[in-house]
Parts: sequence; structure tokens; C-alpha cells
Amino acid sequence: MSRIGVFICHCGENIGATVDCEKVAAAAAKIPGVVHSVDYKYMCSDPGQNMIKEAIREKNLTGVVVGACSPRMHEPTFRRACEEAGLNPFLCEMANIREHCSWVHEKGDPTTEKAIDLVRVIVEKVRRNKPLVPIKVPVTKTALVLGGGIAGIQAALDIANAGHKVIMVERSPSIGGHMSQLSETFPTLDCSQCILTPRMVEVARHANITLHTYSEIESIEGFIGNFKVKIRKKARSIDMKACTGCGLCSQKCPTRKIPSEFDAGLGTRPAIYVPFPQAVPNKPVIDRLNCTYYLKGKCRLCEKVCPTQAIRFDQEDEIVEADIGAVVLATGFEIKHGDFFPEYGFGKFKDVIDGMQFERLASASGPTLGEIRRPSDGKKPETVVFIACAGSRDPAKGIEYCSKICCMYTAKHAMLYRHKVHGGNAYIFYMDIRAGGKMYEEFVRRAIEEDGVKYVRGRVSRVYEREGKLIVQGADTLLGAQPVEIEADMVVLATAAVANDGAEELAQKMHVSYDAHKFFAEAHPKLKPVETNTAGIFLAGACQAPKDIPESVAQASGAASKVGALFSQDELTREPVIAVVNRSAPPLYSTCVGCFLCQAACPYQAIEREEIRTRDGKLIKTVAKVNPGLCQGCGTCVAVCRTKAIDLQGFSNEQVFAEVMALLDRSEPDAGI
Amino acid sequence: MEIERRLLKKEALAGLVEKINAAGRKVHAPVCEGARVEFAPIDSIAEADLGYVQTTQSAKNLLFPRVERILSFKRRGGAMETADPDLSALPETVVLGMHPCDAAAIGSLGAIFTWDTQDAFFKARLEKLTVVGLSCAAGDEYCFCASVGLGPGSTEGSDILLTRLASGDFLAEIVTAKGKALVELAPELFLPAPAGADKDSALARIEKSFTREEAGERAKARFDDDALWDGQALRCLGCGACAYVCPTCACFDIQDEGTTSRGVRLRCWDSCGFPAFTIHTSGHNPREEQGARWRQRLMHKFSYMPERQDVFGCVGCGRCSRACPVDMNIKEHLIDLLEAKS
Amino acid sequence: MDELRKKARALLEAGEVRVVIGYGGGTGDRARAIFVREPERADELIFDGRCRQNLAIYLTRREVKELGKPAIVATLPALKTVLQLAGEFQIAEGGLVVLAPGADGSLIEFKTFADIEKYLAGAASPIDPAEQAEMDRVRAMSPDERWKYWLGQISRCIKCYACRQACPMCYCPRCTVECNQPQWIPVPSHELGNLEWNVMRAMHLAGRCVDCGDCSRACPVGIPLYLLNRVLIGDIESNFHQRAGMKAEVDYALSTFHPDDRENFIR
Amino acid sequence: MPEFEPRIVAFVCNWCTYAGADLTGTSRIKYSPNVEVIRFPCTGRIDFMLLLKAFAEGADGIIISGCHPNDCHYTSGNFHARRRWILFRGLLDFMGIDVERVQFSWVSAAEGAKWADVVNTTVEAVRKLGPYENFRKIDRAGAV
Repeated sequence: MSRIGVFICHCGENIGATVDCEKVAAAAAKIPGVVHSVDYKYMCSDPGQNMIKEAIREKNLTGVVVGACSPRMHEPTFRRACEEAGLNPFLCEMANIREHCSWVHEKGDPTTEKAIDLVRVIVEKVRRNKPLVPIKVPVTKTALVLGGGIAGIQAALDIANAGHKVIMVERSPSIGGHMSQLSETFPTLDCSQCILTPRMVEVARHANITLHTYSEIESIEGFIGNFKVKIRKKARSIDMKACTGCGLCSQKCPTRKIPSEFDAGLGTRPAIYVPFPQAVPNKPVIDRLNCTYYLKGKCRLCEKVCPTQAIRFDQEDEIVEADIGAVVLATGFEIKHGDFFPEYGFGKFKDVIDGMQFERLASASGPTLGEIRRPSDGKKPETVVFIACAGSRDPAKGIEYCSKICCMYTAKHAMLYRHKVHGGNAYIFYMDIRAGGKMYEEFVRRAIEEDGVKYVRGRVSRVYEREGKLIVQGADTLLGAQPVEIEADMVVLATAAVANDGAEELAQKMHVSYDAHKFFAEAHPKLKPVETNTAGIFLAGACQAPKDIPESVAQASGAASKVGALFSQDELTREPVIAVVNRSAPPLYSTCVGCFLCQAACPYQAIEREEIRTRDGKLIKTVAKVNPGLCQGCGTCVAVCRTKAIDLQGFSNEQVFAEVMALLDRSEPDAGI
Repeated sequence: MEIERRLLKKEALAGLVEKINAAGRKVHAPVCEGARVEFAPIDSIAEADLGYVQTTQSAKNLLFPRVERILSFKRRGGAMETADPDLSALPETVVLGMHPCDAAAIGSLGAIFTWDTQDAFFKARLEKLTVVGLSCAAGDEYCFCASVGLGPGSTEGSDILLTRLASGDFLAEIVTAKGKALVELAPELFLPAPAGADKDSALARIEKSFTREEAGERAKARFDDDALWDGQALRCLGCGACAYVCPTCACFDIQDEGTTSRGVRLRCWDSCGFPAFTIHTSGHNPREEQGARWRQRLMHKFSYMPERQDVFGCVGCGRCSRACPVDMNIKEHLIDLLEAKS
Repeated sequence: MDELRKKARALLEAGEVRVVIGYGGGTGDRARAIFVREPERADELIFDGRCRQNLAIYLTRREVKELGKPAIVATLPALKTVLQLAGEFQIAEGGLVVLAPGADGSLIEFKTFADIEKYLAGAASPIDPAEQAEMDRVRAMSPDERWKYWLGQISRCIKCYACRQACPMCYCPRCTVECNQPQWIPVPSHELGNLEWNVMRAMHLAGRCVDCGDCSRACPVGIPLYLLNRVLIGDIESNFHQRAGMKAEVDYALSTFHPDDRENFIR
Repeated sequence: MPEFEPRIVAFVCNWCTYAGADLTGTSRIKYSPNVEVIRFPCTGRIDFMLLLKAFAEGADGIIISGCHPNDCHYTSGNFHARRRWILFRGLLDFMGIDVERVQFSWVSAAEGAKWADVVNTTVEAVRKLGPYENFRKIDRAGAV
């Protein structure tokens, strides 16, 4: 017979003012199996907790129900108190008579009656609670960092410097990410490559970091502390050990007119190429889609010129497997191309370019060696119009959110232009200037005041060509929406920052949630900004939302510290709220019939096959088995299982069934039928 | 009591039903429900279908309902209080047009319910039940009453047995005091029987394939012949259709329903054919295979009941075979049993 | 029929199978399942319009499994059942021989599940017009009429579980109705118990039922269970474009989903 | 005669709707006391039989609520639940069980006001429909 203690909290006036707590306690006392029922001003206070502990000891309680606030608030508090008094903490449950009752209903009998119902339900649940033991799982102290941009680099270095192993996977041939493409960075205008390159080199040389470039995640299985990852190393067609990175192959390659990804299409590269001079690793890759040999079956010029015979035309993708304990997702973002604003002429007029292309024009390593020359004829543009919010904050045509980085980089672009083209005119069409950040506002002011950038508040309605000029038509809303028309030589669109292509697929592979824009979702918008809803997987940088460099780096270090905290223990303790497949006496062994329809329903691949055999090894039955490390306790399998062979600890069939039966049973235990 | 013979004109049946109803008794009779005929309460004879061969379900529901409340309970002052249902409120009932096999089955059921413990529920219902039987003018390939010691005109179990004569009128045999009491409700309808009323020629011809003694002995002798039982039961699905339509199957289960504060205790039908019928708490099932369950069904009817209760457990109504989804034909299996060599 | 008997005899003689699960003559003009274990008994096999029971039910029954590798005489629904059972890991490729006699006396022997899949992809599954009429009639009713209709139907249920026992997909050795902690389904056959049982049966077959109709045929009191099955089959097909028994791998409507599944009923 | 007070059982997931209802509380938004919540880890855990049980035990209406699509704490429990509901709802409707008494909703942890609204509108709708007599009248051999 159960011996349940019920503790009703007044929460000061919070519950007491609306619910007749004494009456609730008195009603609970009448429920069969309740041997102790009291109310008290503050159950969560030390004296309140002591009341629980004393009652557990004195009345030998087998279960505790605290009628108070939300279990999401104080369940850990009361469970700990029970544990301290020697009661298994999972024999304690809370009835939420504050958030779900006293705070949302008027004072009166119906509210008190509801509180009694809620307590009765939880009493019936607790009567069927079973003592549970937390699950302990070992931790593999190796982190996987996905993405080799600045966020990934920062996270990898922080984790590696803390003494843990890191595997970094980057899908392009070199690490460095978008930051390596930038010319100068706001608000200090220091050279992007100058500050980034040393970090890239450090990643390559770090004893704790294994780098896989030109690689992608094939699959990931497992759970926090115990993931198994398969990495597809795409065929580079190069023997990385033999190659010295001399560059002869690239020089001799006859296919040279391939638009360079690194130069945002403004420059070209050969079919065998190193993406940029400072690339890490600084070894080439053959672009098989464009290489003459792969297309036509002959050429092999690079093979002939290679002094170390490092070319491997027959190389195949290689799958590398690794055990890891945590993942940092740092897969970055992409610039949306201008095609969704046809009236701005991106793609139609050569001199309408996007922000990343301008970065390349302004970069000393870029196609113009840092001189601002327009793509169409190489002339220095005398007038450049920059259009901010080209797609951002535009639910009708683009995306509704603010891409966050454009205000600053547009100011930087205009400034760089003015520095490089003396006497040039720089106009910026903007909606608002968002310059929140250390030294950001000052930076924008500098552009306006010192560098004479002309800011026009208003939107551009169209860009068209007239006699070799790009005519930008817009409105100046500060001048009463007066039409403005500017004859420009070049137009730069600050297009929206969007999620990387493949982000959705990756999120599904990793079992992390993502938002409507395919940016990965943090576990809590305020309190868990680097965690995901999948334990052991963390976020860094612009894969979560558009971010500038300082923010990406800060979040990366945050993620790294979370990984460090995880790796500081040898074993993880997890709540035992997991599904379990029942076992029974032979000849049944389990009510599981082995149909495995639950397998597909499990979001965590936690359901495995278990063979039940006789002592001499004869197969009797194959049944499902839940991997306690993988199971997160959602219970979807439980609802799918026809024979009720799977049950969820903490929310068992018996418990939820009893709750439903008790909820509506308002017959006073002592009243007549 | 000596059987009295009377004549009930075919038109008089309607009046009899009216008189019974007027006396506050309920009348149940075979009623056509689409493809099936079932016993159901009637208000007038027009609703009844007396030309039927066999109803799908037997009328045992009238004595042994498929769900019966046997007590209610509630918590008061920390203790449980129980209350028995009021059996005196049960209505007086007349079942009209039941074939002799079903009438005889009442005795078999009664042998179980009053064998040791006197079952108050069964007895209360039986006391209030009057059986007006109807001899069979036709049978079908499933009928085998003659092989179990009964026949299409057997009076066993009937309080009154009607036999439809060639004229369409009914010969009424008043078998018991209960039957006599029923006649008293409408004595004017029961005319003197003509001396030459030939009951036998009005009866169906039911083949006698074996005797019940033979069947019982052979079943017992073949008890250990697993191959025989397993072979017969191979296509058996293990459902309860046979037991639930059977007029003599009496297995039941007791279930409590309700909450921690109040509820009821119910008795409901069960079947020895169900795989879980004999499962032990340990997980062991002494009748693990369908063959063992099938053997149990036959043995109980043809050997155990005659030995222990001195009644036969099968009345040859053939319902189990008609209802069986996989054509398990009990008569055929019994004949097999007799023919099987030891 | 000759083809079938010849094949059955050959299979048994060669020891390729230990038993042929087929149809033989039964009481009156009924056909019934027979289990032919000796080659000389192969001539007892028949196949005609009376042979409707879905013999795939016997593939999962322990007493039949103990006989050894079977050959099964399969009607169209039985072929689907074979695939569905394979998808649910109850039978394995190579573990049985599937023989599908045609009405014209021809015989197809399926070597692989893939062959059955191919065959079924091109086979039509006609619906009995009387049954369709009943479906249309019930669908046309008002909700209150439907409730009365079904209450009338299920109040006749005697909980003999013939529907379950006759169903080839109800192969669970311990059905949920036999689970008493908690007692999900009331054991007594009062209306509530009958309602809950019938709803549960239908839901547990949702996405798995191959519409062989054996449950309805088995029901001694004639409850039109096929209606419940078909409502779910129809909803699954129209909403999720899935059909049970068409593939030998799991494609279960209730353990798969599409992010764009209908939700016009959700606030 | 006092106005009919419907009894509504709410089956909600822990991560979204339960938290959303907590937020309704912390925001002190008032709603009808006729609803009582049973907490599940996820809508994917909610067995369809529990809905029938709730009706059988006297519920006049049922609310089922969980995370919006793509917001499931377990990534896909709500998608599985949604499929189950599509089919179950269709079956109930076909059997003449009043599906208007079952309100399905997505209420996120941030939608405290929506929770209050879902409860209030459901209570009002069920109040109009009246007590669920069909289920009250169903025979259960004297068990209540």
C-alpha cells in the first residue's frame, strides 16, 4: 500500500489568495494511500523542505506530491529534498496549482476544486511511480567542429587549447570561410586576412586538431558524449602527402576560365587550383566538373608537370569514421544573390554587384589587386550607389529579418571606395542605420563626416541603364519622399544574409531543429544561445543567425567552453526518463513482437534489435531494445507500439492512464454513491 | 408430472403472446435480423420467425448474460461498502420457440451453476424463465442432436413443447408445472389434443452418427493422441466464437471496473479456446498449443461433464460449427475421433 | 487446379517445403484451409471462388510454423499480407513458397518478394459493390445517425475476438486487450468495452490492413468491420499516399511523416 | 438551473504547451477553470486510447496541444502525433463520435495568450454543444 505525503504550498499569497490551500490539503488527506497532507506558506523555503524531509522519515513515505508552482520551476528542488531524506527523487512529483491554477483563475470554489483535481491526479501518478536511477554514460573527449570559418576556427582552437582533441571538417578545399574573402573589417579597418591567416595556420599545425577539408558529414549516430560520425573525404585527386604545393600544376592547367568562387565570380581560376594563396591546406584540388581529363578523357597535363607525381586521377571518396563526444556546428551563412530583386538589375547589368564582390574588388589579393574597377570595362567608377537592405527586412520580396551585418559593411564599403577613388561619389540608400556595437556608431559617423559618404534615407525602386550609366531611381523619405535619381557607374547591393544551402539537410542529419529560414535553432533564445535541443551539439557563428565577426567569435568561444565543461567529466549523468522494452517470463520473453514499426518513429535511432537465444545459441525471438544512451524520452515509440511492449519511465502507461481516470473522478471518497 | 397434450391453433399463438405480455412477463422469441436469426424480445408474434433452423447465438444470455453486474462497491469512511444487485427486480420471462437442443442445454448450464456453489444469479433468472419449446421441422448438415441422446422433438428442458402439425396448428405438450402455470394465463387457447395427432411425422430427420457414450469413451481414450488433436486444431484460429454461441459453455471471467472510490464487479463470458485462458502468473501456459485447447473443449463437453455433473455438455445444436470462421465442424471431428485407430 | 496440385506434389516430394497451406473442401459447399504434408494428399487441394480465407494468417501461427517451411496458396489479399508481414519482420525471403492460382487454372509461383511487389503494382483490387453501397450509406449519415448506427453494431459484439484471431496482421502473441496494467480495454462486452475494442482494433490496423475482409467474414454477429478498416485505408491513401501490403519493407503511415502533412484541423 | 460547466481534459507536451501555459500563469492572463492539464513529454507520447478514456470518464471536451511543426523538442514527435490525429479524428468522425469536442492546437512556450484563448474558446464551444450525453449514456453494465 502506498504511503503518500501531500504538501500544499501557499506560495505566500500567490496560491493562497486564490486557492483554499487548507481545503486542498484536507481533500488530499482523504485519498486512499495518502498518509500525510499539510499546507504551508512556502514549501520551497528551507523550513518547507524540512517539513517534507521530516515527513518522509517519520511517516516512512513512499511518494511525495508537492502542490505548488510549475514542475518546470521547482521539481529539481523538491526531488533533491526527497533524495536528501532517503527517498528516491523520482518518487516525487509536483501538482501545478500556481501557474496552471491560482494565477489564471479567480478566487472561488471552482478554482479550489480544480486544485484538488490536479493534486488528486498527481497522487494517482505518484502511486505508480517507480524508483529510477540516473543513467551514466561515458564521454569521448573529442569534439567535431563542422565548418572552418572564423567561428569554427575559434571554437576548434579554444577546445584544442583546453587539451581536448578536435576533428574539424570543412566542405570546401580550404578553411578560412567568408572572412578570408573580406578586404578590411569594420570598425577598425584592419586587414581581414592579416588577422585570420595566423589562426588558420595554427589550426593546421595544432597537435590536437585533425583537419579534414574538402569533406562532409556522411552520417552521425549516437548521443551526447558518444557520437559516431562518418566523414566523407571527397576525392581531391591529389596525393596530399606527395604534393608540395609548388603550384606548377595550376600554372600549366589549360582550363583557366572557371569563375573563381573565392573571388565571388569576378576572377577566374584553373581546373586544378588552390582557392587562394593563403589557403590551408595550401594544396590544390581538381575540379572534376571542369577538368578536361574528366570531361573528355584526355589531357593529364598536370600529371606530366607534377614534380612529385602527386596527381591521382583515380582517387575515390574516402569515408573516415570517428568517435566523438560533442559537436560544434559552425557552418556559416551565404549571401543571397540579387536575383529576387529583378528591378535592381543584378545579373543583367555587369556593374550591379553584391557586397561580397565588392569585398573582392577592394581586397589587395582580389582580381583588381585592390583597385576599385568596375567589372564591365575595368574603369574606375566615379559614382557608386550602395543599396542597403537589398532583400532584408522585406517580407514581400526578400526575407523579413534584418541581416544585421549590412549597415556596417556598407558603411565600410563606401568608406573604402572613397579612400581608393579620390573624388568619387558614394551614395548609400538605407532604411535605418543599425550601428549597435562597440565603436560601430562612431564608424558610421566617420563615413558620413570624414569620408563624405552621402546617406539617402529611402528605398530604390529600380536601376536601369541609360547611355552607359546606371540610373538609380529612389526616394528620399527625409525630404518628403522626394524622388531621387542618381547616375551611377556601379551599384553595390547589400543582399541579405541567408542560411547556407544544405543547412536543412544537415540539421536533419544532426537532429537539430531549425527555424523557418533554415538557420539552426538554439535551445533557448536567451538562456541557451549556444546549445541546440540535441544534447552535445552546440552552435557557433552565422549558422544560427546572421552575425558579424566579433559576435561569431564570442559565440564560438561560448560553444567551446560548453564542450570543455562537458569534457571535464569522465561520465555523464542523465535523467532516466527513457523508454524501455518490457521483458517477461518465457515462453513470451517480451510482449514485443519484433515488428520494428517503432524503429522508424524514433527520432534518435535509439531502437535496436536484440536477439533472445537459448543457452545453446538457438534464436528464440528478436525484439526491440532501447539504447538508453540514445533515447531522449519523447515516448513516440510508446504510442506507436500496439502491444504496449515499450513503456516510458516517468510517464508510463500505468501512470498516464491513472491520471486520466483520476482527473474526472470527483466523487468525494467519503460521500455516498 | 405426466405430460399433457393439448392443441394450440395456429391463430392462437398471437393471443398467447398477448396474454403473456399482459401478465407482465417479457417474451423472447427468434427474430430475423438480416442474414441471421437471434433471440430477441417481442411484443407480438408477428415479430417472431418460427420457421428458423437455428439462431446464431443461443439463448443462454437469458440465464447467463454476457456481462452481469454481481456487486457494486464504494468507499465510505475509509472502508469499502458493497451492494448486491436486486435480483427480485428481474422480470418474469418466457422464451418462445426455442428448439429442443437449446431447451436441453439449460440443464447442462444448470449443472454447472448449481453443481457446488449455488449461483444466485443463474438460479434467480432460471426461476423466472419459462421455456416454450418448438420441435424442429427441419435441420441442416450441422445438426446432430440425435447423436447426443436428444432429438428434434425432445421435451427435455421445455416447460411446454410445441410441435407444428401438418395442419399448421401446434401440438402443445405441457411438461412441467411452470408450463401448466403458463397455460393458466390463457387456458381457453389450449384445446384438447386430437387423438391422432402425429408428432413424429412432423419432426425433422436428424441422422444419428454416434452415441454420446461412444463419443465420451473415445475422446477419453484418445486423450494422449497429440497428433490427432493438433491435426484437428491446425486451422483453428483460437477465437471464442464457438464458446460464445454455444448454449452450454459456461466459462466466465470476473472483472472489477471503476476508480479507487467506487466501481462494480462484473461477470463476463470467457472461452477456453483463447490462448491466454490458462496462462499462469509465472508465464507458463499448461495449454500452450491450440491442440490442447481444442482437446479441452471436446473433453469438457463429452467426458468431464458427464463424469462430474452427470449431464452431457453438448446438445448437438451445431452453432459452433456454423459460427466458426474456419469451418471447424465438431460433428465431423467427433466422427473422426471414433474412426481414428489407436 | 491441376497445375496447383502438380506443383504442390512436386514441392513436397522434393522436400522443398514441408507443408502446403491451401484450400480443401469443407462442410456443405464451404471451402476450408487444409495443410497438406504428404505428396499423395496434394489432390485434396482445390481453388475456386469459395476460397476466400486469407491463408497468410497461418504463416505466423506457432503450430503451423512448427511444421516446417510452408508453401502457401495465396489470393490477392494474401499476397499483400505476405509483403506486409515481411515488412514487419515476421517472415523472411526464402522462408516460404508463394503460389498464386488464377481463376483460369494457371499458377504463378513467386520466387521473390520483389516479384510479388511487381505483380501487385499492376493488379486491381475491386471492392464489393454491396460493401461500397454500405460505406456510401454510412458516410451520407449525419454524425448522430452514424453514432446510432455504430452503437447498434457494436452493442451486438460479443467480444469473441474472431475478428482479431482471423486477422493475419493480428499476430501479436499478447494483444493489448490482454494487458491489464493498465486495463486499456474493458474485458466485458458492454457497449463501452465493445466500442473501445473496435476503435483500438481499427487503429492498430491503420496502415497495416490489407483489406482482405476476413475480420468481417469471421464476425459471428455480422458487424461490418471492413467499413472501419476502409475509412482508415482511404484516409491513409488520400493524406499520405501510402498503401499497406505493396512493399516488403516498412512503410508504415504512423511511423513516418511529412513536414507538410495536413493540419487544417489544428489551431 | 445552473449553467452547464463543461469539463475539459488537456493533454499537452512538456516543452511547448505546458511551458506556454506556465507563461499564461506568469503573465496572469485569466482563463476558464474548466480545463485541467495532464503533462506528457511530447505529443508523440499521447496514446489515442487516452482520448477515448477521457470521454468515457466524463470529459465533455478534450484539448491536445504541443509544439508547432519544426519546434518539437524531440524534432519529430509532433509530426508523428499529427498523423495519428489525422487518422484517429477521421475514424472517430466516421463512428459518429463528436470530433468538435476535440481541439487540436499548437501552442509554443511563448504563446501564453494563445493558450488562454484556446482554453476559453474550447470551453465556450463545448458549453454550447452541451454535456457529452452520447458517452454518458453508453452502457457499461452499471459501472459509472
